[in-house]
Amino acid sequence: MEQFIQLLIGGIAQGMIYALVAFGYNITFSTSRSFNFSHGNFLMLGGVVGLILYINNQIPFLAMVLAVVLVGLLMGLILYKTSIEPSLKSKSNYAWILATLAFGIILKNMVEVFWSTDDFRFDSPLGNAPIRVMDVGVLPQEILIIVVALCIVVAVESFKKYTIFGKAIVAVSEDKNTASLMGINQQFVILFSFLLSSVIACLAGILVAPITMVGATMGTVLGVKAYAVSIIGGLESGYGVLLGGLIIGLSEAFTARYISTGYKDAPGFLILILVLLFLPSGIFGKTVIKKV
Amino acid sequence: MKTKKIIYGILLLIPLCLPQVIDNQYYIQGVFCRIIIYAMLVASLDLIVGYIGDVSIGHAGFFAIGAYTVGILTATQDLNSDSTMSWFPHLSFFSALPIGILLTAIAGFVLGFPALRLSGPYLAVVTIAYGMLIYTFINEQEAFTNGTKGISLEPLQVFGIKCSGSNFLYVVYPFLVLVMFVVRNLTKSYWGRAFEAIKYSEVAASMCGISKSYYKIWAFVISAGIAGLAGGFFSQLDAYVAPNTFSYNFSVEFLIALIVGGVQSILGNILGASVMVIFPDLFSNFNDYRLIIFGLSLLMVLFFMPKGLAGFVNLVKKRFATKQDSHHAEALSKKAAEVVLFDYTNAKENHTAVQITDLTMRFGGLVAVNELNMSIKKGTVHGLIGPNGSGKSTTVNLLTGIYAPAGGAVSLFGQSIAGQSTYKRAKLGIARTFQNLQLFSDMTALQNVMVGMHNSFQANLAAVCFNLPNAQREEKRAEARAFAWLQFVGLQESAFTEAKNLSYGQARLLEIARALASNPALLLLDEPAAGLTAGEIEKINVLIRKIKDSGVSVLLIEHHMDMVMAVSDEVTVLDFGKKIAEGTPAQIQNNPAVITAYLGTHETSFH
Amino acid sequence: MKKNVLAKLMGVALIIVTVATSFRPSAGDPIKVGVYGPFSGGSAPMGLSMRNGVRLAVSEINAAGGVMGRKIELVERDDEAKNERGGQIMQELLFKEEVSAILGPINTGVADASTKYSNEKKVPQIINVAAGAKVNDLFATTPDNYIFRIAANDYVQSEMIVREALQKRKFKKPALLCDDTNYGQGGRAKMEAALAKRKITPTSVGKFKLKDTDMTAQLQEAKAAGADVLLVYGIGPELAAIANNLEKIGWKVPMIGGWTLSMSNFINNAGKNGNGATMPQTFIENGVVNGKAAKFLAAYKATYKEKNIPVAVAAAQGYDSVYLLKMAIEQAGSTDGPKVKAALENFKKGYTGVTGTYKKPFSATDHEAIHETNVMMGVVKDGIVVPPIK
Amino acid sequence: MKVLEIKDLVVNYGKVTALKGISLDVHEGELVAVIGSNGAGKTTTMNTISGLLSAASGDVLLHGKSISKIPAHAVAALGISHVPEGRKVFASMSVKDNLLLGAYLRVRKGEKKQVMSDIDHIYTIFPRLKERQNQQSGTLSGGEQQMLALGRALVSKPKLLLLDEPSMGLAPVIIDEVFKLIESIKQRGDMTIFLVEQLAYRALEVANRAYVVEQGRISLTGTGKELITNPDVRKAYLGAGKS
Repeated sequence: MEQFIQLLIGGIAQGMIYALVAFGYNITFSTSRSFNFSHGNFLMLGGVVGLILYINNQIPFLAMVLAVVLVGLLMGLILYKTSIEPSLKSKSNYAWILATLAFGIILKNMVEVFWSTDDFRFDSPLGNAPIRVMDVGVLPQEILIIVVALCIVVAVESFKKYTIFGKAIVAVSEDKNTASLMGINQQFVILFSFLLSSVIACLAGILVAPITMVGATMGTVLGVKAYAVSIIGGLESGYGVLLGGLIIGLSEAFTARYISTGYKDAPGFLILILVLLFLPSGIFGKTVIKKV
Repeated sequence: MKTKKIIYGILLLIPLCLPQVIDNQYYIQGVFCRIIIYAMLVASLDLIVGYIGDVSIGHAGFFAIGAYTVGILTATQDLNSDSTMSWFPHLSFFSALPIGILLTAIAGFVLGFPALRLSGPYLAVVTIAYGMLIYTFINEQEAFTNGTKGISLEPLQVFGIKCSGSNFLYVVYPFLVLVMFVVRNLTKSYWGRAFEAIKYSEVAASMCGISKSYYKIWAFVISAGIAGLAGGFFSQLDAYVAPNTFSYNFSVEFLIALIVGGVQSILGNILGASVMVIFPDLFSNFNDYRLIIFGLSLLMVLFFMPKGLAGFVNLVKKRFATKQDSHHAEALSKKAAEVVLFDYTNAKENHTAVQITDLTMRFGGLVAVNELNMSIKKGTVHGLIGPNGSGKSTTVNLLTGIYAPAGGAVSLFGQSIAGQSTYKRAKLGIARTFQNLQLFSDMTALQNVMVGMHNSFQANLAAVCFNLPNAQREEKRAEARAFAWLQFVGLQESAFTEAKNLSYGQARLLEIARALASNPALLLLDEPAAGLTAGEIEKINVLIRKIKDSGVSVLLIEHHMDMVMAVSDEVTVLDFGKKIAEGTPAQIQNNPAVITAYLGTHETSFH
Repeated sequence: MKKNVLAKLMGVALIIVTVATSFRPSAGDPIKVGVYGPFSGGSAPMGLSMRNGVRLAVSEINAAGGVMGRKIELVERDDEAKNERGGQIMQELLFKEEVSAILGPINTGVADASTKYSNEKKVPQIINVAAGAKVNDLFATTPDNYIFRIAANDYVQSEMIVREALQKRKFKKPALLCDDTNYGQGGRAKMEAALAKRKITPTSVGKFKLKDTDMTAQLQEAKAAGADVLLVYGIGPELAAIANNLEKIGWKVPMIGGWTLSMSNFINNAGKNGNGATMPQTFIENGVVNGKAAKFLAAYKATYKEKNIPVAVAAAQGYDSVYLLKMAIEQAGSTDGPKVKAALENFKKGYTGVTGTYKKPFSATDHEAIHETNVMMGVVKDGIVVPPIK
Repeated sequence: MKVLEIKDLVVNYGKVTALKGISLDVHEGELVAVIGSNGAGKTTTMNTISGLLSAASGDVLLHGKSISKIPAHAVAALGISHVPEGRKVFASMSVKDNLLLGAYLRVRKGEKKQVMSDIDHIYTIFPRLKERQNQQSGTLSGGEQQMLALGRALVSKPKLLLLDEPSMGLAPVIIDEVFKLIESIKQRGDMTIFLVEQLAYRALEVANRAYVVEQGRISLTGTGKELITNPDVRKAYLGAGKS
């Protein structure tokens, strides 16, 4: 039983990490039909900046978080200006894929060249000692991840639901032209969604850092898995990423324990394929009827 | 023409002399052979990404199946003495290769099914998942694959002749030529046109009689098969296969290579593969900054050559193309003179072309078409009019099988067509044009019409791939016939213009030509005059009369009342999905219900 | 009609010819030595430490007048830990750069994909890190074997790990936990064999992927099977995740594993949870006794300004591989491949290097410099690796 | 005083020339209608005014200043509110949110309180919207959606209201209601209204003046009353016929 609960908590924490990263795809896809294929590298940058400031230079935790948010904003702006805006204007369907991939290659290798190729420890501000209840150990950071991931998703979704600018974002994702008739600047909304997505990625970077360690390659696998997670839930459904994250996170944990560690990833991907065969837009996705 | 072919044949042989010219294994085997193998994989990816229009990030999986099948089947125990492999069939390379292709093709067949329902980022993630599953399977099935340790292979020998090192070129190069030959023939045939048609507009493709499932799944099978072939050779490149080669990143790299090289182009495939192979070495002097520079170059290519390297080259080439096209057009017009249009056999002895009985369609709570009864007499033009949202287009979509009705029946020449899918109805003799143009925009006018003739092609896949004489003859006949159709609508001057470069009026005419090319018994014209000038509308009027005189029944939906009244034999008026009037044009014009529906209130109330 | 394809093919051929002719191998005084390994990506810390070790040795040698009066010129290539890049790079080094010898690589798969080229061209290659790569095994198929290694191979390591666990520390129920790379799975197979020799089967065999951070499931499986010692084979970051996860699930079990347990990214990331991890070492930074090693350490730290060498073993082996090569060339009096190979197989003088003293590092039938006698067990203690407490 | 003036407007839709040189003007407090059959260019005119489309040549002037190069969201900020063809309510959002978005710019300016009371006022005009204020607007009937679209435009307090085919797809009874409402907005006199409508007689009944467009050109113009009795209007719709 303890084992089961231990796996459950680990799976949930892992799932929430995926969900948080996946949420970044979700936000930009709904406004612009595109997303950052190098999202994982933005997460990595957040982790690296956090490590340099918080661990290496001992600046206060909150100041570091603020700095990481600023880095996220800056990177989001650069990404938007150099890759997204030109790609959305270009007629090629693949432009945004290639542009964001190229951006990620540059980012990752800049970090490798100008910083380090190594992986570094990032001490959790909550300490590394597990909390032990019965025979189940939980890292404080795992609880923090679950809480913060839920908070961010709920906060952003509430922001979209309850504030006027949030509603404008929903309006743009639903119908760009009509939204602009309301006086909503759709270009700015798209830029905003990329900024938000980048900031969340960078925050996710410092959030997962104590679990994953910090290094230039920390985001690669996360980025791909999170892509799957966002699709399972439905790319256009905010809360869908939470369910998608749980499905993948838990299926990994339980497969590794009860089936085979080597096949850990397989059930998650099988579920993904099966879900999409029956629900082509993901679990919470809206199926759009195309008019001829 | 003959001498040209011989010259090209000789040119094709030149790369085989390279090992004599450049006596350096690095360039021949390390670079050139690698480019050849990667180019085959990029070409296979191009079939999916460029022609079908789906993004695949899982082609490394197919590549892996090919490489591993050949690896397992040809491995020897000597070189893998410490392996966990328990099965060494010791096949020769060339008997293992077809098995690899077959297995990969089967894997492609399996991936084809999700591809029918999914698109965009949803399908892309399935391809990733698929690639990962293949990777995991190879990694874990140690009894077959030696797991992560990989399989070492003997250097390739054919009939006892050493084919590793520079000699490897003699083995792979002919296959590159073969693959490119097949891909070129396939993509330039009615198969390739079907692939592209599906990409631009599934509905228009199915109205041309193209079954999306059939062609899409075949595209995945063929693409996978080629990837398997490339993988088979890859296993011999370093005579070593290990699973970690075939990762997600590998798939991504090939996608990058394809886009950088330029889609839908054999030259692009080869250039993309070359970039992938040569770039790292070219930049090795930049040492650790190499990948940053690589990333920057990618962005540059994207912004300055949005169609890839090949697109850039094609721009230059296009300047020489015009003269050839005019020669070609001249030749075609000679042949087109002998073509007899309107030789359809679909029309049966029956006075009613279409009988619609109690047809009903609902969208949610909205009743778009409400118990509609209507019949179209053979060889007449039947107008269908009504204010916006009255259910005209829905009726057309019900007739063509794009929507399934909530109730009622439709029969064509006395035969029920209920439940038939769109492409089958097209085969039965229904053709249509679209209110919002659905042309295949990157194809020429001639090619668009040839897509319309899809059902007339009979050459099988093998004949098409190898451009056998029957396929060649058929293609040439079709070209002449398509040209004749263009002449019929007056577009012969624009035969080699891409559809996207036609004027709006020309595009409307082209849609009619494409619809006629399928030899329909019933032609549905959905607002053919929308957006046209008076002169252009007059042209279409003349055309409609000509079509009618040839015995084709026409259902005309139009807002230009002058036109409807001028060409229709009978007019049906819809409002809120219901038939509110039917009769001759003159009767309709004076029908009070019609006037109310159109102008708002009964006219007489103001008198 | 075929002309499109043809024109295109010709174009490519032309490009290649131009590229080919623009890179003439430069003939001249320096002795060219190729070095390849992962200098970017996840394995880069090992590759970069190795390269630093190699560069250090080369700069020392060149400063002292070179080899037979000729300077050594390094040709460095990043294989990105990709097998297929390894094959391509090796051909570039051999046929385009025409190097006299090759050092590296790090990854077992890269080595297995590429060593056949040095054998074919008869250019000696000294593998200085890849523990799982085939070296002596190659004699079976390539009697004229040009591949040498200065690194504790998997046989040596596995045997020492198992002996440490079963004989010295008297554990009864080992559980194996290895990463799913070539290196990890090679180690797994060799450890299983070493255990089988002692008629013991592991209680459980677990696996993990690179970049995995949650090892709970694997550890629970081992714990449920009643294991009393964990034998691990992987690289630093994931090994650290194991140590940290052990702490998380509250299971105190000793870890014994491959030399990679001494990587600084294990020691740093595992922190106090890494204490007690035991591994075979050819070089222990903090247990340096001989003068050569001390000099190396001082020079390394001065040159690269690193507090701790990220992967000290790789740096030390990289350093020694250069000196072994230098001695062999001097003894052969030539850079001719077969002659250098012969010299390597039959050293006249002994060599005292950073990793130890070798009287005769290689022989005609044994191309492994490092045997169990050259290896000691190291233990992680409070952030450093120390020699075992005597 | 001219609120809106269109000069020789030419608009291309890809390769289609949808407008072939249209000139018209709308004075303060007027209700001006543009009528014409489907595909004549009415909606194109509308979309060009509000900035969704850009003109190939010609100009659109608001109070004498050119707005033809200004993007849609900035045009909205100048006091133009456009009720698009087909209503285009934000289907996944509640009725209330749709109304709130109508006043997006006002809310951003900090007039939230005022907006809320204006929304309450809208509810008194359309009691059914109040009943359904928390319902997803995609589930409303066509008539209710049209009310919502109108309400959404009204809460922005526009100086110029653009109405594009308010009758489209609605049942005759509902159309009556919609036009009554347009009439009452006109009566209030605080808004200039520019109406595009297919149902000519309905539009002419409420319009001060009207223009008839045919194939991208203005073919007739006059006061609403003049045009109602003009037989050419009917011809523009049902064709000259063979007779």
